[in-house]
Parts: sequence; structure tokens; C-alpha cells
Amino acid sequence: MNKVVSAADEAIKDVFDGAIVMLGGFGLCGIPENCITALVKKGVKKLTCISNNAGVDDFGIGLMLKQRQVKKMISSYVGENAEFERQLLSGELEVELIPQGTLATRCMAAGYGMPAVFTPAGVGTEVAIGKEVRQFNGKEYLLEHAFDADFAIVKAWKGDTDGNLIYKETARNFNPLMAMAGKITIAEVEQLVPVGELDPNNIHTPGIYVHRIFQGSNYQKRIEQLTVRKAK
Amino acid sequence: MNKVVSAADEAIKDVFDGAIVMLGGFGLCGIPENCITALVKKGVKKLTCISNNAGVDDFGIGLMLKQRQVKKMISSYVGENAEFERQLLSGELEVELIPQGTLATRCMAAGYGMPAVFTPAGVGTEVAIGKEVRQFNGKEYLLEHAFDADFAIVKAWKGDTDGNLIYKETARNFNPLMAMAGKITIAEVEQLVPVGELDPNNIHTPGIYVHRIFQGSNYQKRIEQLTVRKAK
Amino acid sequence: MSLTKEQIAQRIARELKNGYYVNLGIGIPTLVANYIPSGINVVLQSENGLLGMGPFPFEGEEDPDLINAGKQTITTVPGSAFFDSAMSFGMIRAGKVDLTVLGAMEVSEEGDIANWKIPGKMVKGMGGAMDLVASAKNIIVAMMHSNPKGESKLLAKCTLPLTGVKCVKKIVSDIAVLDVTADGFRLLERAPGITVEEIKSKTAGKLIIEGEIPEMQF
Amino acid sequence: MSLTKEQIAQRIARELKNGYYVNLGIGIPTLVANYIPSGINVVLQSENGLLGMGPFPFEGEEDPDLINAGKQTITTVPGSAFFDSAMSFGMIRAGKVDLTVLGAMEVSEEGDIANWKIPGKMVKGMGGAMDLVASAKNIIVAMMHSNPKGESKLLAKCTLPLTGVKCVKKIVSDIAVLDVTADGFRLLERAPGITVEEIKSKTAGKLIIEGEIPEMQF
Repeated sequence: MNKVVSAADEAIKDVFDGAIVMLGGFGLCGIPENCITALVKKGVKKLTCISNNAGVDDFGIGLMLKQRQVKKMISSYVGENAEFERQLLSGELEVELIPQGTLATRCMAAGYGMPAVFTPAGVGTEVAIGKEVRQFNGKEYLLEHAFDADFAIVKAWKGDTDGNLIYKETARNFNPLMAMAGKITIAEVEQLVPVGELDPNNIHTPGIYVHRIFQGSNYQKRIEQLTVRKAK
Repeated sequence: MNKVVSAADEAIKDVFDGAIVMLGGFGLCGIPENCITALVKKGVKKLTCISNNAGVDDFGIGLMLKQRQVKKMISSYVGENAEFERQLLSGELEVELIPQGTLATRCMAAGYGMPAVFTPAGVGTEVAIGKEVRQFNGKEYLLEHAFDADFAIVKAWKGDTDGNLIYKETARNFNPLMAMAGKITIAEVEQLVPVGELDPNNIHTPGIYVHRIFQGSNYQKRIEQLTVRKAK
Repeated sequence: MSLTKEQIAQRIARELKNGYYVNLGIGIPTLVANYIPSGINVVLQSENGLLGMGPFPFEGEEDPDLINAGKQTITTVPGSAFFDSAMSFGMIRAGKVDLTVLGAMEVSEEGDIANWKIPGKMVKGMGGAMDLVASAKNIIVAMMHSNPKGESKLLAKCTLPLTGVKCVKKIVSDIAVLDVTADGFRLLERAPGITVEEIKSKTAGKLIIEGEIPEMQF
Repeated sequence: MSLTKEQIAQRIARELKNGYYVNLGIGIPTLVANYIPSGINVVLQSENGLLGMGPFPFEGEEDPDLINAGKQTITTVPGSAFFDSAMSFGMIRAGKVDLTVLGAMEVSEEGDIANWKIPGKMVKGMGGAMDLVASAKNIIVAMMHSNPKGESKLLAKCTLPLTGVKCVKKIVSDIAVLDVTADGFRLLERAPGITVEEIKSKTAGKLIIEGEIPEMQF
């Protein structure tokens, strides 16, 4: 079940204007750098992007914002960049802010074939406006619907040619959840290995969820907040 | 955060008459053999057991059935043993049969703090009787509630002293789901290792879910259906 | 001549397409794995938590931690992955499994299926069958056309408690291949030497016969 | 004297109990990790997918794949585990995290909290705050008692858009420690040199003062 494609351009070739696209990563950690570059190059427009964050001015989804490729962002935390703010305030960009756990769970729900889930996040706040509230065991929950994305674009550490994926450390974040949730799931990996090389006990995303995989290149892996202790 | 207890007897010491107890495993694969032996020895009674299967006559939960310790079984597939059938037909034992995926998902829901989930399994069948049916995108789903178990007793392959767990092959099955779902979670492991020895990327059950862990012993690991090919 | 169980499995195997992820139920469906056409690459899912199921192990190489949903000892193929039961049924529910093959006691002309319970007899449970039939996008049933008493198992309405409603897409029985359509069972093929008349007489539910019905070739 | 940010963190650290799993928010809460009392063993959860967060890495040892929810480079301690964001918020929602410490712009006497949005200003989002406050069983807020204009941030009702309702259990401000009870803010301790009168004057919501209010010791 070989899922290998040559590179990012080929992997994202059918992402169409107006598509709903999930993009993995938390901040700039674990983002599909190669695919974002390819999407910028392709110039596809009017995208709805589901991603926890929106990148920074000159990296990540920020690059797509700069090209005005994004019609709507669905995120939990945005605005680490000036262009984003400008487009938002001018009305060029639509933003839907949702709690981070709700975002994660709506991805998982899609991957698990659950049409909707209940979460207490946002009860009594403006997030609850227009949503069904339901009590279980004396506590209130909001009904939140599974996402329905055309494409999920994720970044993994290792992957095999069958599409099995393993993530590294906190670069895992939303990636395995989105990988399950796309109608078409595209994975870029730091290390593409032959089938059989990954321990089947340690697979985070089974290949059944992945439609295309390729060996990424030139990862920058930018650090947003470098915090260190002085020498030992 | 050391969670280590000496042995099964100590691990299950507060399991009380009438408790709701989840037991991991699929058939006899990945069952908490040591804890079952300890529960039989302790003689605790009137248990509600949530487990995919009910063991065989002389092994697994079958041993508890023989001692008439089980008031109710919640399972997807039972009756590989004669004593079970006798108790069921005589009305000594109550059985609630639920679809396997529903069983798994109700465990997961408990571990994820989701009070209820929607699944299409059982729509239009007797499983749906008395349950809320709801349509999403033209398809019908049943509302199924999270389990609320006093104890979850699971078996893992490797575990560290902080309670982090790794399962082997298909002995994983319901174990990680139940591990998340117990008010008290007890894990027995084939290999108990010092903290720091397991790769944090490969943990299946983070220690936060586990309250007690011990090194199991004398695993029989019985095979229910031995199927082989003749010599190479 | 009616098909043997092996021939039913062999016929079903022709429905496999390259790249399919497939869940094979217990019994005849399991045999389908033995007849996968050459050039067709499929991955077998076992709902107890495995993608990439291989054949039975060689004698002495059985591993008690490695079983299929029928609790049989098995092996894995390269590229396999293990996961928990929630993810397993999650991928089934989300439609990631392309084809499910399972047995049935009864199928109705609307595609309802009954295969888990006979009232009055000991009930062992539905296992994963209800999840599979409610979720799979493509369900093929492997079954005998009639029960041992000679009564049709392809009915207008099921008489046994249902496993799922309006879900079966295709039936491969010992005497025929049929699609389940909005209008009833549509006869596609007949077993070698079996006449359309015989199939008609053994099908209690609405049977649609259009044009020439080819004979299966083995 | 008002407490410094470090002292607020230090005072909150005294609330930690051995065996606690703790989620520390961005800002003052992060500093709590520096003041964990000796003999108290806690595990830090970072909601982007880590249990067992350690201190910042030594210079040159930073790993871009290893960050906390504030996007800062971090390390892990032995026994750590990585997981996805759904499991991370799942364990929070299921009450497995014993304590959440976070900042606030306003807290009401009923325990409502506002900390994510100021109308008219650029809104960056709630991140994981709404999940945390809706789910945690024990929430301590680290905050300044008054805003820069000198207005109280402990109110009868929040004026800013809410993050969560009736969830805050305790507040450690720069001048006081208070429990949030069914009857209002209950004063527990005052900062060194701060009088009860001053706390009274700076608390807009209902304040309960019973008996002698001890001074915090550092």
C-alpha cells in the first residue's frame, strides 16, 4: 500500500480554491513546512484553515496570509503577526476562535466517526452562543461538531512508505488528530523509511489514515520563544 | 510520583463488594491475570464487571464467575464457558451486551471527560431500545454514556514506577482505554522498569491515569484458538 | 452445483480492489484472505487492534499476545500497526475501512442483517458486528442461501433480531451473487450449474432478474 | 508591601501537595515551578502534550520539537510522556490534573474568570484557558489585585467577556490570599505590611473577613 509521492508540490496538487484544510502544529512546532511552502507557491486561494495557530509574519501559515490565500482561520490562538492583525481588522480575514481542547476534540471526533461531542469548555461564555447546552450529572456541556476537512496536512518525525507515522516529542500535538480527520491526508516526514522498519507497537498514526507521504527537506524548525538556562 | 505496590493483593485491597470494575483484555489476551487471581482469593462479591469478554471456565473472569463474585457482566461477547451459561439461564447472573466499539468508546469517553458520545452501532436494533436516537448529516446515531467505574484493572507489557505503560501487540486492546477510565486504576506489568527507561514518545498510557502498579508474575498467557501453519 | 465455502470466499476475493483496507469476519470471510488475486494489494484490519494481519504462524511460533478478532493466533505483515479498540472502531466508524465481509443468518431485501441472536438460544453477544455493519461503507455478506431446513435466508423482512439496518450492499451465497438495491435483491451471477429458477425458488425476498444471468467461473 | 511576582508564585507553590499533577499557565504561574517546596513531588503538565515538564534547557541544548504551551523551549524529567492534544485536554477534562494555576484579568465573587479578551482590542484567542477553567477540579488564580488604573480586579461581576463561570477556587494576589466561597471572597492571608483595611478598599466584590487575618511569611 505504497503512499509515497515525490515531493510537496505533488502531494498538495489537488488542493483547490475554497478548500477546508487542516494544518498540524502548535505554534511553529511540528508544522508541515514543506507543504506550506508548496501551497504558497501554488497560490491556491480562499482557503479555510483549521490550525491551532496562524504562524508568524514570515513563517508558517503567516506566509499564506501574506499572499492572502486564507479566507478564514479556525484557531484557538492567533495573531503573533502584524499582517494577520491588519487583515483581520480590515475585514479581509475571517477568524473563528475556539477553545484549544475543543479544536483537538473536534478533529478526533472526525477521525473516530463521531459526529459530535460534548465538552464543558466555553459554557457560559460567548463561545456558547448559538450552541446546544446539555446537562449530564449536574454539569453543563456544549455540543460541538466534528470537523469536515477536505485535506489534512501533517508533519511527522518518521514515516514508512505505507503511511504509518511517528511524531517526536511535543511536535506531536494536533498532527495525529488531524491526520485522522482529513478526507485526504498528506504527511511530510523528516525520515521516510521502508515499510517494516517502524515498530508496529509504536505507530502513532496507522497508515490507513494517510493518503500521501513524502520525505520533507530543509526543515527550519524555528523556535518562537528561546528560553535557556546559562551554562551548566 | 512512585505508584509501585508490592503485589496484586495489595493493589486490589480496597475493591469492595458491589464495586464496578473494568478489566482489560480481549478474550484471554492481555488480561490482568494476577489481579484476577487476587480478586478470587479476596472473595469480593456482587461485582459489576465491564470487560469485553468473560473468560473461560477455568481462566480469566471465569474464575470469578465460578466463585459467584460477579453480579453483572457488561460485555460485547460472552459465554465461552458452561458455568457462565448456567448462571445466566438460572438468573444468578445479569448480562448487558453492548457492541464492542460502543464498549471501547464508552471507556474512552470516561477517560476523556466526555459524558456521552454518539455512535451508529445498534441503531434500529434492540440495542437502541430506550436510547436517544439523533440524526447528524442524515445518519442516525445512538447517544451512549461514559462508563463510571470504581476500579480499572489493566495489564501492560512494560511499565515504569511512575505508572507509564506500554502494551504489546494486540494485548493492547481495551487496556489503555480502561486505564484512563477508572476512578482508581491498577496496572500489572510483565516488566516493571525504573522511571526514565521508557521512551516518552512511546508511552501508551501516561502515568497520570495510573494509581497503582506492580510487577506481575507467573503469566500463563493462555491461547484460546491455536491456529498454525505446518512447518516451513 | 452449490459453491463450497472456499469458492464463496474465492468469489468474494474478486471484489477486492488494489489498496483496499478490509475487515474479514469470522468463518467464511476469514477464508477470503487465501484467495486475494495476484497484483491486488490489500491490508487486513482486525478489530481487536491491528492493521496488517498476516497468515497463521508456523507451528511453535505462535505468540499469545498476537491474535485476531476470532482469538486465533496470527502474524503481522511488514507495515503493520497496533492500536487500541477505540481507535480500531474509530477508523471503522469513520469509513476508513473500505470493505467489511461478514456472515449472516438472514438478510432482508432492504439490506437489513441479522447475525447475532436466536431468541431462546444462548446469546453470546454481538461482538463488533453491530459497529461494523453500522459503519462500514461497503458490506459484503457471505452466507448460505438457505438454512439447513431448506428455508430461504434472503427474506422480505428479517425474522431474527437485527444486527443492523439497510447496510448490506452485496451477498455472495452458495448459489448466487446478488446486489442489494433499493428495489430488492438484484441477481448478478449464478453458481455453476445452478439455474435462475432454482435461485428464484430459494429467494423469499424480492428478486430482480434482468437479462442474461452469467454463470460464475472458477 | 505588595508581593512581587516571584512571591506570588512562591505563595502559590505552598498549595502544592505531594503527588499532584499540575498545569501552570503562562506568566506568574510558570514561576511557581521555581518554588516547589522540598519533599513535595509534583508532575507538571503542559497542555500541548507533555507530562513531566522540566526546567529550561541549557544554552545550546534547546530542542525545537520540545516546547511548552507558552512556546518556550523546555526539557523533560525522567518519567515524562508525550501525547496528542486530544488526550492532553482529555486528561484535563476528566479531572486527572489536580491543580491548574492561571492568570486573570478579572475574577468575580462567584468564581467567574475573565482572562482572554478585551473588547475593542486585538483578540488573540483563548488557547486552552477555557478548557482548563471548565474542567480543572482545583483552580488557583495568580493576579494583581488592582489594574494599573487602581481599579479592583476582584469584582461582584466580571465586566470583560468570560473565560469560565464559577470555577475559581482560590486567588493569590499581590496583597492577599482569598478563597472563593458560595458567599463571596473569603480573606485568608494578607501580604506583609498590608492591612485588612487596604484589602477591603481594593476589593470590589463581596469580601468576607472572619477573625484574625494572618500575615504571609516569606
